[in-house]
Amino acid sequence: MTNPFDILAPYLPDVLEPFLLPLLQIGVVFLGLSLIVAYIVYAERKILAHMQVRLGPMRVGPHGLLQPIADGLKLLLKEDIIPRGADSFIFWLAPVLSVMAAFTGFALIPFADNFIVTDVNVGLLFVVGISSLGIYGIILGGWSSNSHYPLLGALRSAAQLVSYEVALGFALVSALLLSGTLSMRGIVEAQIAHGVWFVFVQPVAFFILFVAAIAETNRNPFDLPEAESELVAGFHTEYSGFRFSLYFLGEYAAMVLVSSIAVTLFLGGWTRPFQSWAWLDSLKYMPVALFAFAAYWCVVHERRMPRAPEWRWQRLMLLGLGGGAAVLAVGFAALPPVLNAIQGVFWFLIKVCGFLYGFIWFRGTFPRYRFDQLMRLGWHYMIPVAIANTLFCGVGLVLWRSLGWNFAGSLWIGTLLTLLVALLLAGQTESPEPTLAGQGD
Amino acid sequence: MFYLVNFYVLAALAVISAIFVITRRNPVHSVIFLIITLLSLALLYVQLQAEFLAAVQIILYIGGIMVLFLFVIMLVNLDIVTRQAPFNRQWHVAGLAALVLLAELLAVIYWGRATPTLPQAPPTALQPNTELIGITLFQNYLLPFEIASVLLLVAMIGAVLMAKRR
Amino acid sequence: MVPTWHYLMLSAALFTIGVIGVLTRRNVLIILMSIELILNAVNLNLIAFSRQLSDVTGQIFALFVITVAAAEAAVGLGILIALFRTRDTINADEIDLLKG
Amino acid sequence: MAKDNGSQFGVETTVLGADEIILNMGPQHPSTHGVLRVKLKLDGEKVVASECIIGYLHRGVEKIGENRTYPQFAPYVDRTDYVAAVSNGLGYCEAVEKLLGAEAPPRARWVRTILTELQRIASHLLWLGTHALDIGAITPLFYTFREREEILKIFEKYCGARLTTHAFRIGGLQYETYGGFEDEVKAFCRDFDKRIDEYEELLTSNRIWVERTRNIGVISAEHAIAMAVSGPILRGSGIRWDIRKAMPYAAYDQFQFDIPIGQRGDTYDRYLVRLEEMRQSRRILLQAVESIPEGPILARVGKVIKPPPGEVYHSIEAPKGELGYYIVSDGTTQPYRLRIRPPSFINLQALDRMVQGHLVADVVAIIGTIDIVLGEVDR
Repeated sequence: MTNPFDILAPYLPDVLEPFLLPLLQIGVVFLGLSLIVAYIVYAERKILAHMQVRLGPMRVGPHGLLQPIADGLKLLLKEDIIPRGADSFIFWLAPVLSVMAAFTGFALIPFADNFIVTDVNVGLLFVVGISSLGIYGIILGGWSSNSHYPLLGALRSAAQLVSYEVALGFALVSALLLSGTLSMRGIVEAQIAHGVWFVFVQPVAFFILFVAAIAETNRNPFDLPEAESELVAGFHTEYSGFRFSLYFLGEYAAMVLVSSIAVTLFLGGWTRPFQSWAWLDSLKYMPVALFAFAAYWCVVHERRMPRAPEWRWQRLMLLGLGGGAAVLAVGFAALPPVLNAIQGVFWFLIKVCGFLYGFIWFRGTFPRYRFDQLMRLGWHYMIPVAIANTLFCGVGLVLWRSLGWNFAGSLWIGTLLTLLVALLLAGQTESPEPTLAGQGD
Repeated sequence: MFYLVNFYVLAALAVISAIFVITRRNPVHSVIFLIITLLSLALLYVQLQAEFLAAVQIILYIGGIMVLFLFVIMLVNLDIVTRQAPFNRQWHVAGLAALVLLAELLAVIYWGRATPTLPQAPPTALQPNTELIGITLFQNYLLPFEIASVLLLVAMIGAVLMAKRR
Repeated sequence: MVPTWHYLMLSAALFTIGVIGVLTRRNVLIILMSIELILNAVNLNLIAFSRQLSDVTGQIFALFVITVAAAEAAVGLGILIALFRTRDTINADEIDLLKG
Repeated sequence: MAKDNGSQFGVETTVLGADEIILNMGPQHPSTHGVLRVKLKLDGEKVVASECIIGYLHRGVEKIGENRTYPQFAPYVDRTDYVAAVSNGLGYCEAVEKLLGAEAPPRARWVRTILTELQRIASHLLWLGTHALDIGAITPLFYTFREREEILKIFEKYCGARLTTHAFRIGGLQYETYGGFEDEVKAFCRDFDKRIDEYEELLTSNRIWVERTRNIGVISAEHAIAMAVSGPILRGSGIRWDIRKAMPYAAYDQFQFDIPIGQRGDTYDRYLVRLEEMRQSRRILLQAVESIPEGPILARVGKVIKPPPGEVYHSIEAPKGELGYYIVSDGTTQPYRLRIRPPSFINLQALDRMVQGHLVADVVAIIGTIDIVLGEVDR
């Protein structure tokens, strides 16, 4: 499929064409992403709230839908404080680095087969490399604050990032082995060619990637750098206002980035679930159904709102949203070319959202690891298992290529061997027994 | 034309920040400028069709070695260093000698620029880069590769041993 | 197209800056960083020639140089930490005793 | 590869620096539960010694007691352990009654038991939520507060206050129970069992929770006795000591309940003990609410309370441990000397022994497991 932006090509001056089109794509990705990130924060607050028998933001806009914008404005208007004794140049640089590292990686993510900013031969290496630069934002931010808690948080964070990057790298290697290319688009195409998402043949690698991704983004249960009960707010304790919002943006963008990497590598990127099963073709009407449901939801909740005049704007806004969703749904249903064009992006985003929901769910569920436990988990468990998985994945590939065994079957042999190793490793740690000594009078 | 402009911009960036690396008092600033130098070099590698090396440069050099430097800077308390004289006593002589070296090198390269009458390679000669490197590395340079891995192991053990508190 | 000698010039400049750094600075950390600069200048040369000769060997060598640089940095910084712990300084010209 | 070394240094980070450093936790710290200040002597991140510095919330409650009449002082005790005001009131009222030689009528004793057990559950719920929050689990806090809210609603309906209830009077109760009191307590008990299961689902077998609490802050039975700790901490170390059983007060001798004890005396055992205590409290509540006798709610103690000269020590099993009141009367309407033995204050002594050899992150968990309330520690 051709890039939709190529339609514009004839209208652009020839000299600028190689610059303008990518710039336009970058602009779309950047703006879209900023919006997505802002609403991930909203979604996190809402989902956590509902998990915790609360309502979450409800005041700004209907169901708090304008809350992210209000928060952004508030942070922009706040006073910009630089602590005394801070290295102001680095203090300024660090959050910028953090955001830059998170956003640059998206240039290489194939959102759909017709929508990728650029596809390079070493795509995956670049994404990993660039996203690993985010560590500078953390270390430098913690160091330049000239305060103890940020410095401790930064050091913890850096150690954590560096160690989990190893496990992450090994998890990525098995996807590379299967696809035989570093190009992000090539990896997805390999999954289409094999007719199976790599998560189904390399579940252990996917799991390791997931856990390492949580650790890389400093999320619960690995959120030690920001452990509120110990280190106040970690490396960004001294940050406020716009700089803080940059960190915030960077952190959530990094979440989206690792989710995108995971989706591209293991969940078939832009393909819809079970693409090889023709009888599921009707799934392509999923966007229609989704937007229709959104419209329905808006209308139902508009009905439930109080009739009082001060609620009028909220009701109108909700109705407007519902109307927009309805128009989109009808539009998609009526214009099959449009529906086909958005399939890739739609499924990609749906999968990313599923992944992000996992992050949020974890945050609502788990306590926090202690630092030494985190390190032990990383070095004594994750990395050995990841190495074993890479090895056995190679063995499986040899069985498949040289002996002509079934593709999935030979890889599953490798996976089972890996699980055996994991069990052996886990057996070394004692398992807890939740019992009391005894009861009675 | 685009490539030439690109080259000059990146080269200027690399040289200027390299100069900052050796002149800044605060080692953290030095690290940042070194990162900028390394980054512009990585971009030059891309222009030289060495994408794999560019990626390795970013992951290993910038994401690994420089982080290590930052770590060490934070471990050793460097408040004093920023207040001490940054240069040693023989810096005039050393600087002069180095400048002479620079002049020599530049002169040699400039006068000898036409000597290598080798053909400029076609733009796609080194593609696909990763595969080529992989094949060459594991076929022609397998032994050096293994030796390098042993070297890394030794370095790792050595570093851990030295940094460990007795 | 950028002529190869441009790259060589840049490489020479970086190399010299690195040499100046090694020769004139007192802080061992910065000396180590200057060494990294020198190694990178070499890498640039290797890759530029690899491009000119369309032979991937130059890149392989650059890869090995990076490997060695990693090992060097690790060992160098390890020594530095040990040094700092025993001597409480990381100035090259103050570390002039053979026995600590 | 270079990265391997990087993290090696990262692990070492904390060990490098100076040999021993002093870290001040608090009095303004998110997880010291108020204004406790702990001075930690650290070797790297490992705690070598600790010192509690208290008194930031000292209000001289005991001295105030000498200048108030007996009934006037009753509201003050609500402000010691302000998350278990009902229990404090019970201890004080019973102490004064003992001094007077009076006894509350059966109905009053039953209602006192019910309210006190509700208070125990509320206090444990608060502890569970904040303890889990300290260790990083945010959700249990909201769940426990949902149930605590139910209890506070019952309190509010009964006496008009939610926190500093001042629910009892010397000699019995001030208020008769409101209509539907029994049903509401029963309704609470009906759901509450499932709710405890919910908390357990989130925490008990959660690997991270177990790793963060198992073998953390261990205190052996001998040390626990030597330090005079009481309540769930003592029972967590395996001593079956509960004043409700050992020296029954209120109406506790009328009900069947078990005393859960732990095995290892670590944070995890104390967690299990407290959860089981909530279940047992529910058991007591169900029995008590079924059998509230009819009758008067206030014994005849006279309008002016003027105990005969003498002294008395009376202790009850408050949610946090043994809460004792020592009162010396000189025959006037005001106590000559009043001394409160607050469980948190005594239990806090064990902190030093518990934190030794643990990491700073564990200190947070251990402060949480001791379940202190600074209002009671500092009085």
